Amino acid sequence: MTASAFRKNLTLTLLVLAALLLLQFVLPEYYVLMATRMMVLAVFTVGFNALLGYVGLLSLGHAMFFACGLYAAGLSVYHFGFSLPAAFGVSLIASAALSLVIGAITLRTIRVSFMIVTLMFAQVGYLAVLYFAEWTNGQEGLSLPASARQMALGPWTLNIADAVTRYNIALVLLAASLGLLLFYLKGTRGRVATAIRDNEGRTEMLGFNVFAAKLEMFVLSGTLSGAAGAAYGLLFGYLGATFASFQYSIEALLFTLLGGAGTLLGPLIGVVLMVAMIDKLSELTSAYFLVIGVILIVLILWFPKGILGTIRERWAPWLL
Amino acid sequence: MHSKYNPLSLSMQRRTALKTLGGAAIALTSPAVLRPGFAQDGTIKLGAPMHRTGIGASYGRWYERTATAAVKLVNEMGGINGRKVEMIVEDDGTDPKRGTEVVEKFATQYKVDAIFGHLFSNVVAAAAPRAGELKVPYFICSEASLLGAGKLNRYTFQPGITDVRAQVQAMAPWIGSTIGKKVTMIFPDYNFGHDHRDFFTAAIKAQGGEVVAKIAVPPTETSFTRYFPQIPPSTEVIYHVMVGPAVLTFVKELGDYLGSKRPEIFGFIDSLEAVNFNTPQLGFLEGTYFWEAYPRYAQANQTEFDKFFREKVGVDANGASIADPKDISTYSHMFSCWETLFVIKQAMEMANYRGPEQKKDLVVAMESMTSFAEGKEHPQGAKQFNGKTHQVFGSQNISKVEGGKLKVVHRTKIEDGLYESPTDYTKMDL
Amino acid sequence: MGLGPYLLLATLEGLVQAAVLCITAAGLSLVFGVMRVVNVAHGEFVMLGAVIAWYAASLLTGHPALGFVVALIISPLIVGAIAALSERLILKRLDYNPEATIVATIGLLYIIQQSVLILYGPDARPVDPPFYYTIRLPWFGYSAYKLFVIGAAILIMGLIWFVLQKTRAGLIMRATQFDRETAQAFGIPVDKVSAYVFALGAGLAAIAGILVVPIQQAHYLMGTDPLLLSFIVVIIGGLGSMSGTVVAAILIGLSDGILSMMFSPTLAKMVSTLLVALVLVFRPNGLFGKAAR
Amino acid sequence: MLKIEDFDSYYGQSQALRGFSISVSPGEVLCLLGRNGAGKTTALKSIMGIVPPKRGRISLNGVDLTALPPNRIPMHGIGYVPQGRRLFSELTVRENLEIGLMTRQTGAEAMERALSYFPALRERFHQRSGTLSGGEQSMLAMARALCIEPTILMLDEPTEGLMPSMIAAIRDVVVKLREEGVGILLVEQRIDAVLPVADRIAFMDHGEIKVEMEIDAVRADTSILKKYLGVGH
Amino acid sequence: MASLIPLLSTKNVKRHFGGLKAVDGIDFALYEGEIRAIIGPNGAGKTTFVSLLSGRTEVSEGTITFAGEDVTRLPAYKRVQRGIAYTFQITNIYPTKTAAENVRIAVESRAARLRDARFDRDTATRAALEAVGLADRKEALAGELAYGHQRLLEVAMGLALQPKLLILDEPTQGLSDPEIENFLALVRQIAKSATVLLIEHNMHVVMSLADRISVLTRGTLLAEGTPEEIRDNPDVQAAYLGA
Repeated sequence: MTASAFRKNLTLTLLVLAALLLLQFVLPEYYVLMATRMMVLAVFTVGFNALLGYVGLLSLGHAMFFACGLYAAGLSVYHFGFSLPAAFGVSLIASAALSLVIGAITLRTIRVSFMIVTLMFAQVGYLAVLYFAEWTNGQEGLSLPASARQMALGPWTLNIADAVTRYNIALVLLAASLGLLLFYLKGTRGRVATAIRDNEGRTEMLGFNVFAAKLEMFVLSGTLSGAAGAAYGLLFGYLGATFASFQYSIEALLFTLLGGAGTLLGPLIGVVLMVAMIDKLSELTSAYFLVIGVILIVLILWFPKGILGTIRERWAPWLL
Repeated sequence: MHSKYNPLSLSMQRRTALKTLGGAAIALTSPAVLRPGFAQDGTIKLGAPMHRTGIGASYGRWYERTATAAVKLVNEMGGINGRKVEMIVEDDGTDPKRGTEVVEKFATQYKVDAIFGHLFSNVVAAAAPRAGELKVPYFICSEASLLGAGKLNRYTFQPGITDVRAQVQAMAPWIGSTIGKKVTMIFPDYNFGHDHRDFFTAAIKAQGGEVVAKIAVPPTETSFTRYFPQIPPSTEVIYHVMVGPAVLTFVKELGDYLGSKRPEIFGFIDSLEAVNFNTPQLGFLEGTYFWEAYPRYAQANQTEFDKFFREKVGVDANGASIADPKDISTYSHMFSCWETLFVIKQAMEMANYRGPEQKKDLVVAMESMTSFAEGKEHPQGAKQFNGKTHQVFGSQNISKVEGGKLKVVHRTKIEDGLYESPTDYTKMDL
Repeated sequence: MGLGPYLLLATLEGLVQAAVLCITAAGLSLVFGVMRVVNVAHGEFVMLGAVIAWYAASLLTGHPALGFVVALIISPLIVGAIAALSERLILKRLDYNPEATIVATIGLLYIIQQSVLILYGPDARPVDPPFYYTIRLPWFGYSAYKLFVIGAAILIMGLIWFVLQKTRAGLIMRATQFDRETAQAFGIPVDKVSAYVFALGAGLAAIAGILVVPIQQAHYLMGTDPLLLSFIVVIIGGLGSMSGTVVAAILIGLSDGILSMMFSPTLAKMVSTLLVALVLVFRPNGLFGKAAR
Repeated sequence: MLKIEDFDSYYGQSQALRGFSISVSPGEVLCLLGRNGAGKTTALKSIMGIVPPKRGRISLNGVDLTALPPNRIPMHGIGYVPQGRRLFSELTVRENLEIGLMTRQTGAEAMERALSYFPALRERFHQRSGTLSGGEQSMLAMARALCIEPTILMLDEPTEGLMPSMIAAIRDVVVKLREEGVGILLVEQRIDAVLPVADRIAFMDHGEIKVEMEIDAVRADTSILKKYLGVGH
Repeated sequence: MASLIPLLSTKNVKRHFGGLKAVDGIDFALYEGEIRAIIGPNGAGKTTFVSLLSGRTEVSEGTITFAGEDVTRLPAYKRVQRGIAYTFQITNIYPTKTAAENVRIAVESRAARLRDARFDRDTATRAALEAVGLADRKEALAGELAYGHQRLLEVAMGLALQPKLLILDEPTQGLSDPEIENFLALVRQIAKSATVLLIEHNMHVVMSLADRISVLTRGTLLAEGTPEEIRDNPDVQAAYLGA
């Protein structure tokens, strides 16, 4: 990537983040809540896209990492009374460790096998949440008490159940994940990652340890997903098995495909459009997943590059 | 069984025919769905998150019908404090996460006055804390034993139906003294089933009985025969309580397995809610016992209130839809929606409730209630309300299957189910 | 109950499960073998079969066997037609690209499932078995219909074997499976073969759905379990290998029946899923599969 | 007569055939020679429609085959023995031959005639073709193509990796077929494999025919070899 | 020209695919600074043999030594890091990246090996592009380059690694005659700083470039010698032309 392209991407990202910062002053209450949820899901999707969009690995099991972060953070608060930052730290470590192990195993497979194996591991994760019900309270899940969602910050109390606080925490997390990915892509590692995506055999014959590079991105992706899960659990105060279900992995895929795989801001766009649409549709019909199905097929048939991917192809080749 | 779409119903009168249209039609065209902007000033808006889909769908459908009938009646009676009541329904997919989101949506987007209608305990457990945070009164129509255990909050009430703990406690003496003391329990392997397991084990022990086997079945299971060999030969009573789409399979396979040489069987009607008794494969249930909160079949001593309730909801004397006799209701649970709505009405009238800024008054009014008399508003029977635990207590029925129908053989007193709880939600901040 | 009868029951239950699984997985395996497409919507075809059986049973009053037989005839046809249509409209346009077809069949899964939700509703509805009889053994009773399912599965698998091995159509399918390009060079319209095979696979799933619905109930979410299990069977058996599929289905059916009597069923599912995932990682051709051609 | 005019074919971005034109008459053996990657196999695949040409025309005995889908081309009587034989290895010898019979609905006589060229195959009739020896596999691949009773037979390096006696046997069959009036398009890398049977030779390089000449002319002027194959003789 | 210790040597390497003996016991030595060509008829095992050298294929038997180190069991990417670069028989580039970006990835590999802060990646990229004459096309997408230029880009990527040994697998395949002439000059230039091993069918290229030629048939080494020796070797003529 040239320096000027990097500057353009950085500027665009900063503009979007600034817009999000201002948005909280104009949005009505419900939409602040929804936007918060969207930003957390966007972090999840950025993590998923890091793997799909930049190294070309399609995982069907990312709900596992989201749930790992969610439970690692939530359970350490619930059972051990960890402080919020400590719980968040635990979730990062846990999801990094999990993705390291899962990645080391699943990356031995390619293409369709990789998709199925990740799906199966995620299914095991989902069952594990149910099986260890003594800790997770199974399907019913756990609600974090209000007291656990506050922390002393010098003379003030930070209450992350508060709508505005929560919005800004989600915004910071989104900014951090976008920034992380942007700078990752700027450097050699990003170059190697996309090289693997475009031509794995060639990259290996240029002297790169392809497996290690893929594993590295897998861990980055899993950890970002885990961070999103932790944020979701702590900010919204509920831990449930539903977050580990197959459907969640599919949603990440859907958001990414819609926004544009391999684009920095695509995940955010995909999440915003899709979540808003689902919210409206659910007022009309219980069968709103029908629309998800249709969109998946339309995207894969006619717009495999998604919204930002198409824009990049037609008008803005500098887009990351 | 619960067919909603029946081509024959087209010939019936329009109103009933509309009622029997499929879930899609309800979902797509429900007049109960109001969007912001359509709501008139001065109406009382009630959010109704319903299990339209997911494993609670059979319940959700009848909950919605009952609630719709109750809202209609309230409006015919002049509304609440002269204000019209409007119900906004959204599907929660019987999913805790979606249930929580819907509660948020009711509270912040529709800005409803209160929320009611949740049944499944996992959904309640997830949604109640958010309702508390958002300070919106949240009325559950659930048997979950969460309130008494102190797990919920000041904004959550359970005024329509008795919780599992009280149900079990009230019936255990009868079971122990009448049908047997060695009990094998079969229950779904999640919190609702665990409540049954824990509370009944304690209750039967108090009667000098014991639970000889506890068979937990995953809620997603579709085939059950392989669990039955775990029933020990010493079993005198099989105690079953299953929910979800596979309940009928469960009962049928139990029948196949046991045949006529069966021990006594005591089941929670949950295992057969929305299921027609009149199929040859359920013949083995003849002579077995069921708990019913509210008898599905009109009894010989049917009250005028029960007649009234059945007529308004559109249910015949067999507990089936008047429009379609194959469409069996969830009679033993759905009355809770009806009664809850009238409790809300009563509390709002006590508080002279005018709008959302008076939510706290509504809560306080609720907590001041002590009892509800049997009547059109409370057709299931009289109830006691504990303002500290936000929990109601009523009578339970034990019915025997005779001639393919359920006949009540024992009705507990309200006092039988009362239990002490250290919980006092009135001490929590408003 | 003694150990003997206990094992007998477990075996019977296992065989019933294996029977249904065999038919479902055979369809999946055929589609993968000939088209190299992993059909994630396969379970939904099972569900569609069951739902259509319910419609047949409720529209045809009279003896339940009538509805059952009618369902056995029309259900595979309808489901096959839906499958063929989606093959033409979607999979063909994707040129059977393995990854893209997975995403597309996930979309198809949701479309079918949710359309059924709209048209049929969210309830689980029972269908009477064509006949009702309980075989009374000294230790327990067993539904004769379940034994019928085992018999029907043997018949159907025999039929599949016959078609594949002894008929022109089978020869064409096998030739297409081994070498699409050369098959074309000998006049085989591989394109049409794909559509037929996809329809056939879906039709088999529908038959499995009809067979299972008197045991379970027709429900719009019932497709998930058969999908996962038949994935497992097809992977263990070796992708695209029909005999491997049968062996694996019996193995999985029996072990699931027996294992879940001994362990917590959730734990049993966890362990078996994990083992299968590891099989795919370390023995990509399955336990009974041959090395890649 | 098979007539190819001006084929342009591509693999993705790169052009594999450039204005490729040939014709094969009944009872004639045309040999396509050229080094690896010259486009010989692509030429055959384009004729079969497997790699559809972007431009150009193909006709057989005056019937235009240009826009036909790949599976319709063999139905007009073009038999194909692909490079590496590509048998249906899990199918038996008999089943492989039956696939050939199905192409044009030719009957049992066609199989008999095909087998009469390769009697050794009869002993292996019910054996899985993947278990045959290399020579037997080559024979089966040819027999399979003969089952469609072709008017044109295309052979892509049929002698590759075979021992000399097998090569001779296959050469004999080619000669017999020529006598019966079948037009043969034979692709080879080695000149010695074709000298005894060829009527004409076309040298291919970079996806185009560089030179086409009668066999006598080739025999008379071996410098051609030097020029196009790069090694002296 | 050639030193006495081989840069690369193999001892009895074999590679079997099922029953097929693609490479069946080759003893081979390559000396620093030479240009070596490997020729042989189709299916002789040439590509398999260089795949064994580069590590893309694992040996069934035998040892491979490079610069005094046994590299038999090293994965491919580590051999590249030791200095064995490989360019592919079929054009193998990053089609959606620019030419400069293609080369830059190779440069990054070299930078990772050097760990030298002063190493200027941009300069190295430019140098490799200039060496093959693609400097003016550096911003073009590789997939949109003419075929001949793609082949040159392939070589530029190999060059950018600054390898000790550059393996070229049929580098002139598909090039036009003038392109081939430029290519010959390029390889001679490369040979000043690296040892070159090429598989080639074009005898003109082989004869004019190679210092020595190795001839393979049926997975074994048939002959080895100078171009003249090989040209006049009757065995080679028989194997090649079957005359």
